[in-house]
Amino acid sequence: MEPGNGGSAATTTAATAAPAALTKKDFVSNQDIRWCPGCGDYAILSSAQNVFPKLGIPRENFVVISGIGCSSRFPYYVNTYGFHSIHGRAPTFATGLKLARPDLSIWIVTGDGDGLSIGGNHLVHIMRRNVDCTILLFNNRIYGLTKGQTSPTSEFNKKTKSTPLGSIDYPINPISLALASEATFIARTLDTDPKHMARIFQQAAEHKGTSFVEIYQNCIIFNDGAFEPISDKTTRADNALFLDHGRPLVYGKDSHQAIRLNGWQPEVLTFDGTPPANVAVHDETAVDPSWAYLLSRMDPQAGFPVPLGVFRRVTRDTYENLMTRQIEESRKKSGPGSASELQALLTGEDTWTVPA
Amino acid sequence: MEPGNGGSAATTTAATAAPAALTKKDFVSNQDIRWCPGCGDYAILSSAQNVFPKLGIPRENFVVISGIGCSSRFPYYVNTYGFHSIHGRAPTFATGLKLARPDLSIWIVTGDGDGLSIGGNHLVHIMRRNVDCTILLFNNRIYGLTKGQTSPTSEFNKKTKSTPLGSIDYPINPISLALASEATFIARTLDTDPKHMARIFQQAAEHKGTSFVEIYQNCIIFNDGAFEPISDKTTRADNALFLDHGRPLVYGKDSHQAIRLNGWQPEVLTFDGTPPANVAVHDETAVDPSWAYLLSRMDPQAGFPVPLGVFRRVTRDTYENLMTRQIEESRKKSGPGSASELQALLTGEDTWTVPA
Amino acid sequence: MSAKERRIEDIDHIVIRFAGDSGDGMQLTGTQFTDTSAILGNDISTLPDFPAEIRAPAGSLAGVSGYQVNFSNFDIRTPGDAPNVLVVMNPAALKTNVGDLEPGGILISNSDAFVADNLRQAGYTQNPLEDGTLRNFRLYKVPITKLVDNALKENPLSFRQKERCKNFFALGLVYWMFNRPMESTLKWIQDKFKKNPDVLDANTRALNAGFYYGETTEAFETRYQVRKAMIAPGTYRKITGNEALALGLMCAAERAGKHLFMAGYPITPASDILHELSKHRRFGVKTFQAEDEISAIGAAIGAAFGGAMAVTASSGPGIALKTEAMGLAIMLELPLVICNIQRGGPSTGLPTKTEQADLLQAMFGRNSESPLAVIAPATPGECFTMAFEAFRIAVKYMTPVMVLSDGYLANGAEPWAIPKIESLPVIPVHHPTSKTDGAFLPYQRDPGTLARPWAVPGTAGFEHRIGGIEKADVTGNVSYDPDNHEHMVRTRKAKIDGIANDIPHADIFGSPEGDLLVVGWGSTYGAIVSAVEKARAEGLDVSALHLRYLNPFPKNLGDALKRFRRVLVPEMNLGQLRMLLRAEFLVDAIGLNKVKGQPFKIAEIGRKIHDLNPKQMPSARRAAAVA
Amino acid sequence: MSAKERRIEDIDHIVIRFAGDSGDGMQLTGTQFTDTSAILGNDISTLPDFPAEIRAPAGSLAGVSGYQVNFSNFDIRTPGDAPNVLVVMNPAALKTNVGDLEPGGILISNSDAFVADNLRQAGYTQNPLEDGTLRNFRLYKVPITKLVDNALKENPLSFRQKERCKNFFALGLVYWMFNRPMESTLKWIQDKFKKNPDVLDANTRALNAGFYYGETTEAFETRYQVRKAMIAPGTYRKITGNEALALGLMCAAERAGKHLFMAGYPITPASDILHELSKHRRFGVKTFQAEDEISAIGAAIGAAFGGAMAVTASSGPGIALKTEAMGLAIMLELPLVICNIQRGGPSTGLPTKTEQADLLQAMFGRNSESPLAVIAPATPGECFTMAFEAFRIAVKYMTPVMVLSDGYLANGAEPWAIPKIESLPVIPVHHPTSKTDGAFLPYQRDPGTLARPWAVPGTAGFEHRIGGIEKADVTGNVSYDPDNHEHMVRTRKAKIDGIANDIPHADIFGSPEGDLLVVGWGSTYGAIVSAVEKARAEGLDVSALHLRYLNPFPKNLGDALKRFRRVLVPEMNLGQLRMLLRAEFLVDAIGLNKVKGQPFKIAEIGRKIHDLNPKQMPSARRAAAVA
Ligand SMILES: Cc1ncc(C[n+]2csc(CCOP(=O)(O)OP(=O)(O)O)c2C)c(N)n1
Ligand SMILES: Cc1ncc(C[n+]2csc(CCOP(=O)(O)OP(=O)(O)O)c2C)c(N)n1
Ligand code: SF4
Ligand code: SF4
Ligand SMILES: [Mg+2]
Ligand SMILES: [Mg+2]
Repeated sequence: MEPGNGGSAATTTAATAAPAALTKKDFVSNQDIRWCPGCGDYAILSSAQNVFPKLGIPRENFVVISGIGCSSRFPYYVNTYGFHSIHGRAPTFATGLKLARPDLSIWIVTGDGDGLSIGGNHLVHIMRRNVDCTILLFNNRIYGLTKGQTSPTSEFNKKTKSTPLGSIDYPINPISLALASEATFIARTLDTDPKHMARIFQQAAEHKGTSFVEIYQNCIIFNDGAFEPISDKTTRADNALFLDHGRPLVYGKDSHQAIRLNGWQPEVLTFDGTPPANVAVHDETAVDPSWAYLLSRMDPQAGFPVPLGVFRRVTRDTYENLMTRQIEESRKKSGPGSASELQALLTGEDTWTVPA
Repeated sequence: MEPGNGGSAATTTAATAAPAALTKKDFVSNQDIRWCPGCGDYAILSSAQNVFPKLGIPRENFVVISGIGCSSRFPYYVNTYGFHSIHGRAPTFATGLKLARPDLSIWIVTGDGDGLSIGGNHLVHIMRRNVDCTILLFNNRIYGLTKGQTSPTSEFNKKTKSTPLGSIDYPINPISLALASEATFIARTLDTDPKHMARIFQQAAEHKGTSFVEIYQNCIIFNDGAFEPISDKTTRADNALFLDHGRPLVYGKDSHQAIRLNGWQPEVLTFDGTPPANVAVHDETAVDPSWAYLLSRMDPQAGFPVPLGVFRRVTRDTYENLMTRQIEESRKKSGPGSASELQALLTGEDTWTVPA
Repeated sequence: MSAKERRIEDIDHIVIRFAGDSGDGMQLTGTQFTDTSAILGNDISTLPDFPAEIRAPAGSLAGVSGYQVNFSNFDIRTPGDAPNVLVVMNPAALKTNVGDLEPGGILISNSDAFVADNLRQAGYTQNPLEDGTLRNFRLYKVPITKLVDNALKENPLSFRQKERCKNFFALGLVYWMFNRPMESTLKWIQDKFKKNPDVLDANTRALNAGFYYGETTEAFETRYQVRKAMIAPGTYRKITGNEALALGLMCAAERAGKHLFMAGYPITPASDILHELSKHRRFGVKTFQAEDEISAIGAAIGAAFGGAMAVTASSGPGIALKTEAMGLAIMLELPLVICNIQRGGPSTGLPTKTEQADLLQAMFGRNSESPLAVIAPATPGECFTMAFEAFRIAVKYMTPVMVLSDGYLANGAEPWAIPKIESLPVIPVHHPTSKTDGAFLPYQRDPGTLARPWAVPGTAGFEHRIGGIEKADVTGNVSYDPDNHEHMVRTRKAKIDGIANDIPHADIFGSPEGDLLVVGWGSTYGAIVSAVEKARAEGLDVSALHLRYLNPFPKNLGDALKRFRRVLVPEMNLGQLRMLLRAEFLVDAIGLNKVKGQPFKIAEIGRKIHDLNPKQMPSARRAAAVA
Repeated sequence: MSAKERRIEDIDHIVIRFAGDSGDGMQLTGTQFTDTSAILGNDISTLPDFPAEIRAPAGSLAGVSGYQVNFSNFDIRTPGDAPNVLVVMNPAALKTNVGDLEPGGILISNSDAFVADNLRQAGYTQNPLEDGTLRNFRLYKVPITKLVDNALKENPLSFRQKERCKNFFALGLVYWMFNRPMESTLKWIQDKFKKNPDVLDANTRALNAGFYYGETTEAFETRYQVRKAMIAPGTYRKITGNEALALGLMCAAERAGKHLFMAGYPITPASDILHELSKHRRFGVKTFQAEDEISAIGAAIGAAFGGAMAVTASSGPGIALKTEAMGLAIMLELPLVICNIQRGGPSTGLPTKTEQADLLQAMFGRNSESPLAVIAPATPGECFTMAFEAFRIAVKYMTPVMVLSDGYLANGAEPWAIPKIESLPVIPVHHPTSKTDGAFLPYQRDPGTLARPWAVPGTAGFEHRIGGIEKADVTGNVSYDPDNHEHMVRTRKAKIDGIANDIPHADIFGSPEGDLLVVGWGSTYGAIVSAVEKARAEGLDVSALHLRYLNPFPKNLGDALKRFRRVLVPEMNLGQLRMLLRAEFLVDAIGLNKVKGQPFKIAEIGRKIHDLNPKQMPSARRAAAVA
């Protein structure tokens, strides 16, 4: 008999049993939530708990893995398997777990500090490998848990506890970084739009490969209002650009603004009535990431709207599938890996026998 | 008297003294070179030693900082200050040194493993901060020093010591990553073109801010021929695109191929005689990095030439200047930081006196 | 009985603890009370107790924040074992703190907060203020919320905003009770809220209302008064360990004629060092919030290579991440100060709690033989001295020095005699700039200290290369020579060991020989010495020795240990110093180990001393002890 | 005197060292000679000595590569103190190795390589083959390059290609000299070069030419013969430590009914474990080359959480980087094997050299109290056993286990009795899948082992959360409770300490009591036991005890130490085990410390034993010892 996989008999059973009809309540744990009242994290948690039961995955097959930060408390509040790890390293645990157990649905929760400061490299590498999992990066442009220092997404010149005279660090754009990391699914959403969040979470979960989702999240205590005016419902339409595959880049309260290209450069276009023909059309499936990159660079300071939605969604073999395939192919070629083959490996090629 | 800076009196003297006329020989150290015969590293070293004396910087103001790898032996061979540090961390030492000593000319030497695997995050962060220094990334698409394992730039499916059945890791594009890291100077050159290398090194050195230079480097032992056909002089012209600011993207042995844009997408164009008007023109100073990003994605597998030269060169305050400015402004505002002010700081606001 | 007639009792010292929800401003209340007492001339010692890192829901047990202050008319060393007075702003604060209150102690409660929802959150099924369970305390039920609301009738702020002034009411009441002047706090309110007159007014009124409440109601029979302590003459301020540490680093740089470079990455309880230093650009202090702890130490090493006074600070997990680079710094032999503000572990552990369990990591937590100097302050104020000392050693011996502080020292406060900068020793720095002839030899050592020269980039003629591969002594070239390696391994150790010639002998508190010696290090100082003092007053033959230098040990340590029949080592770990002492001196040291995330109480050490049943002091010594 | 007539002398054992440029194929030559000797039934032990990591210029001192093999007709434990025969392919090899050759030893040199340029590179001003400086050795000057060129006249390869066969010539000559059959090597050449007939032909001819050269020239007076060793019956292979370790891990997974997950990041001398395991996908082995060492241990912990047999391997700087995550694994109480293939340090140190200076790091190199199990193989073959044992302990006790190997074990080889897989113990694994009722309690411990249950994701009803913050025992919920923290700190330690009940007592080599006990651990085994054996043969009252278990120690250790008047601890560090023994048992252990990046010689330990002047054995014991 061949050695059992990491998963026990139970796993196999669970994975094959028809998933019971789950509801949000099934994903609420018995732990008291310890975020500040008014923190954007609540809404994100709630959206995730709404989406989980809709994915057709048995509850016991979910694993939520986080680093350290306010956001990283997330796993405690979800009644699945959970792993609150160490600062910045969640992608590493996720990679090992997914390789060992491709049957699991893995969610990584990280913050702008956890994921982009100390953990930036792991994020880059999990994305380039395309490990199948969903990364939720809670971007509040501040270190919440350690009480308000600058983060890699904090604005230039921001005054924080560690930068009382203003930060001299130029911020990172998480979407650009994900693109440079060859991620196959990249999206942005925000805490004050639960419907959009839920839609994006669902798409991210359904994507095979690493799904990277940046979530604008308000830290009411240390960085309140960081995403005004788009977090505010009343001003959102004029300042956000909702990306939809195959649809023109039109926005504005009365949908009278759009983006067109001048050469490779985007421009804002104002119009009345139907959008002109030269409005750019979103293609989230473009294999060349340059399109999505260009979108990621649209700068509100320069009068552009902030794109929300799916920047990129392309297909590439997942890491764990490639690994499984190597195992299968190697078995086809060199034998099924039986105990007797292992004995042969132990024995090696050159032996000698000392007679009794 | 105010406390002396990190630099001693000697430093100041040296920095102000007119630099003696230096030659390449001044930059050759007395240490035996320990690279394999035929390694591309020799040519890179030689180019750097050619450029150093031309920069008008006193020899003692150069510091070469490296991580670990074959490439990282570089500092030993250059007769300047040198720092052979630990794997992947060279940018961190460089950042501290430059902040403490803005007067120095700092060069970072790293490999594709050192800089993009273990050290990827530091590379991202030094670039976003725009610390004034020049980074030479020796990309041989392999781990040389540890004798031949896959690196983040190794091709998919590559067979190496650690991936005998082929690598399942999708490679990283260093130029794309540098762009996502907001680097202000980004270029690519290769070991078999010493003139191009020297030109790029010089431009990189003259740029204020982080200059990132990817160097295609042949590891003759573990990855020979990785950059054929562009490393080969006879086939280079047809396979490489030399970027020149303000010049059309024309290439080929007889300069009869060019790049034009179809929407935001580059296309290869073949022509006879003068290039057509719609050939794209290189703008290394484009503030929006999307242009350079698009260039970085041109894929030889898809029939594109490999761009060499300067992808991007833009101006942004350097990290150390911003730090110096904060010091100056804070002195203007709150006092020059004298010993008596320090005494006042020690004393604080609420004191009481116990009489004798 | 009218207010005026109530008597004021003189007492030696009082321990008050303020406890409430994280949002209730207890840290501020405690600090204000402490400042006032300090300025009044009491000796003080404080212990803030923060909740877990994130603000828990209002009213929850996890959200309780506490601040304990001990103030006295004599020399005290700890924030006190058990509070004599406990102020609680809600049921959760009562629940988590009442167990510490001394029997018969004063318990002041905001009775308005004892409503159903809060009681449930605290896990009470009935109201403890009413069910008689608190009968062993002197319970005062004060409807603070209502009283504040009344006092602020005229004020235009909203009810919620007004409610936030209730900590000032409590403070006012306690000021009255302990007969303290309110000027200092009134002035603080003035300064703080000068841009917001309504809030200024509200807080002022709340403070006064609390004071008058004490004066006018009949509920309080007695007032207490703690007179000035006999403190050495001088000018004092209150200081926390982290503040003192930051100032010590700055003064060391000043006395070295250098600029300070500090690189850190936020982590509790070390972040405040970064925060504090980042305010001081005008002093040439450069602070760098790195992308992680590895980058932070890397930057510090880079700056040290460049000739700066370089320091990095962190805690638990962050220190673990720095260990590879520490090994490099040891190879490079560059001056570097590493501050470890220890917290509860392992792993993320108890980030806001104190512990002293990183001593062996400091000693051995790197690959291979990689010795560095380790020192530890014993009190908040000493964090200044030892930070200064760290740089003195680092520069003189060209070595990394680890400073082991902890959460208790970092956040705790005590009065501090403000030093005169010019009376601090000069830290001599030498960067070679001229040499006789031949190539510069970066590993040619000073025969006395074994330190190598600190030649900095920018100095013509001193170009050299350093790195983490083993290097030949003298030349510093890469060397794989077996004998050189052994020589270098032993030399690196000898250099650190040699520091023993340059540090003070350990003082003994008590007698130079006897039955029992209590040996400690770090923040346990106050509790140990107080317990020993008490035991000696009872005539027991017990002395104390407190180590500020852990590597190397003071030269007289072995001898001192031998002069006692038994050795007791109290530590907030499982016996780390004890292990070092046993290994080095083969003494059968006994451990007293507490790993609860909380400092020792004097009584805990006292009890252990009694359990060991030490002999009575010889009468001659006794007389001396009592004198 | 014709070839046939030369006598063949029987000897017990011979130590040969092959030395040449990195490009000369010395590792291959040595391995071939070793394989042949092993198959012939000699006992063998080998010591490869690699140059610094990068290929240095041909002919340089830094580029010299060596391979030493000891083969014998009795039980040997080390590659031999000093070579009896030295083969040098160029002046640099002579320069760096001749100092080790025994006086009167055989020195075979490729005289063609002693030309001006090579001599200069090696730092010779005149040709040492000619100037009489080698007169104390039996020097053979063989113009190997020319002889090979002659032998390959017919072969179409270029001169440079032909030259590369000269190591086979040398091998052939040595085969002749020691009367060895060449079949095994001829077969190897056949297999290796079957696709390249010219190279096959060239190497075959070169090998034969070397053999015939010995036979036909008159230069060599004597041939030697080492007969079969008396080895326990069984089937053997030659194995290096890293190979054995990899196989041990695979067999442990097999006997646990599990798949192996290995995550690593290349680093000398641990990389080969990753290389070896990455070949074995068909056995379900998943290997992951991570982006760094932190990621590697992270992935291993993640896989362990998922129920895999998870391992990570590294050395020096890489282990330092893993320490934060090790602390997490200790908190999580998940099974994890961490292999540390120690190398010279600190920092980058001497990457290709051996050392055993990470013991204290293994014990204490993490923040706070973070105990894990530490074990160490003593020989290359034992790397198999201890890798297996590591998984047994990890799974049974739900704990990380550190395996301390080193560069000497990793690359050294010895004969290994091939185990039958089915005779290896089963490693029982239990993942709970059904429970009586109520919530699953992830920290409810087995009362015997104190292990918590290993419930894996995918199991319905066992959903739970783990993390690095302190957790309540039983429930595993986050807990800041002081008493719980102390309980957990002590429980984690008690769990590791309890492993002592489950490991063998330490064996004593020699007598159970007496004058001097030599205590060692890890790769010093061979040298220590051989030295002690020799001393005992001389009648000295010396015994040896070798520790495979460092944390916890075997239960009989304290008692065993007490039965000897003195204890000597030889270590390739500055006294790390010695320190642990002193602290734990208060024995005044004496150290013998060598930190040269090289293993101990038997004679070095023997000399120290003599210096300590041990008593003669009591006669009764002596008789037993000699028997
Ligand atoms: C190794 C290590 N370094 C530092 C810390 C302290 N720390 C905890 S969370 C955090 C940053 C949190 O910021 P972010 O990731 O943005 O999360 P948020 O709290 O904003 O959700 C830091 C620095 C730690 N726990 N471990
Ligand atoms: C912390 C640590 N991990 C691993 C190593 C081993 N190591 C040395 S160099 C290297 C990679 C070298 O590859 P690269 O950066 O591409 O440089 P190259 O040798 O190809 O120039 C590795 C893994 C090390 N020295 N330190
Ligand atoms: S500190 Fe900010 S991010 Fe953290 S819980 Fe509070 S509001 Fe949320
Ligand atoms: S191994 Fe490769 S990269 Fe390293 S020195 Fe040799 S040829 Fe150059
Ligand atoms: Mg954040
Ligand atoms: Mg490389």
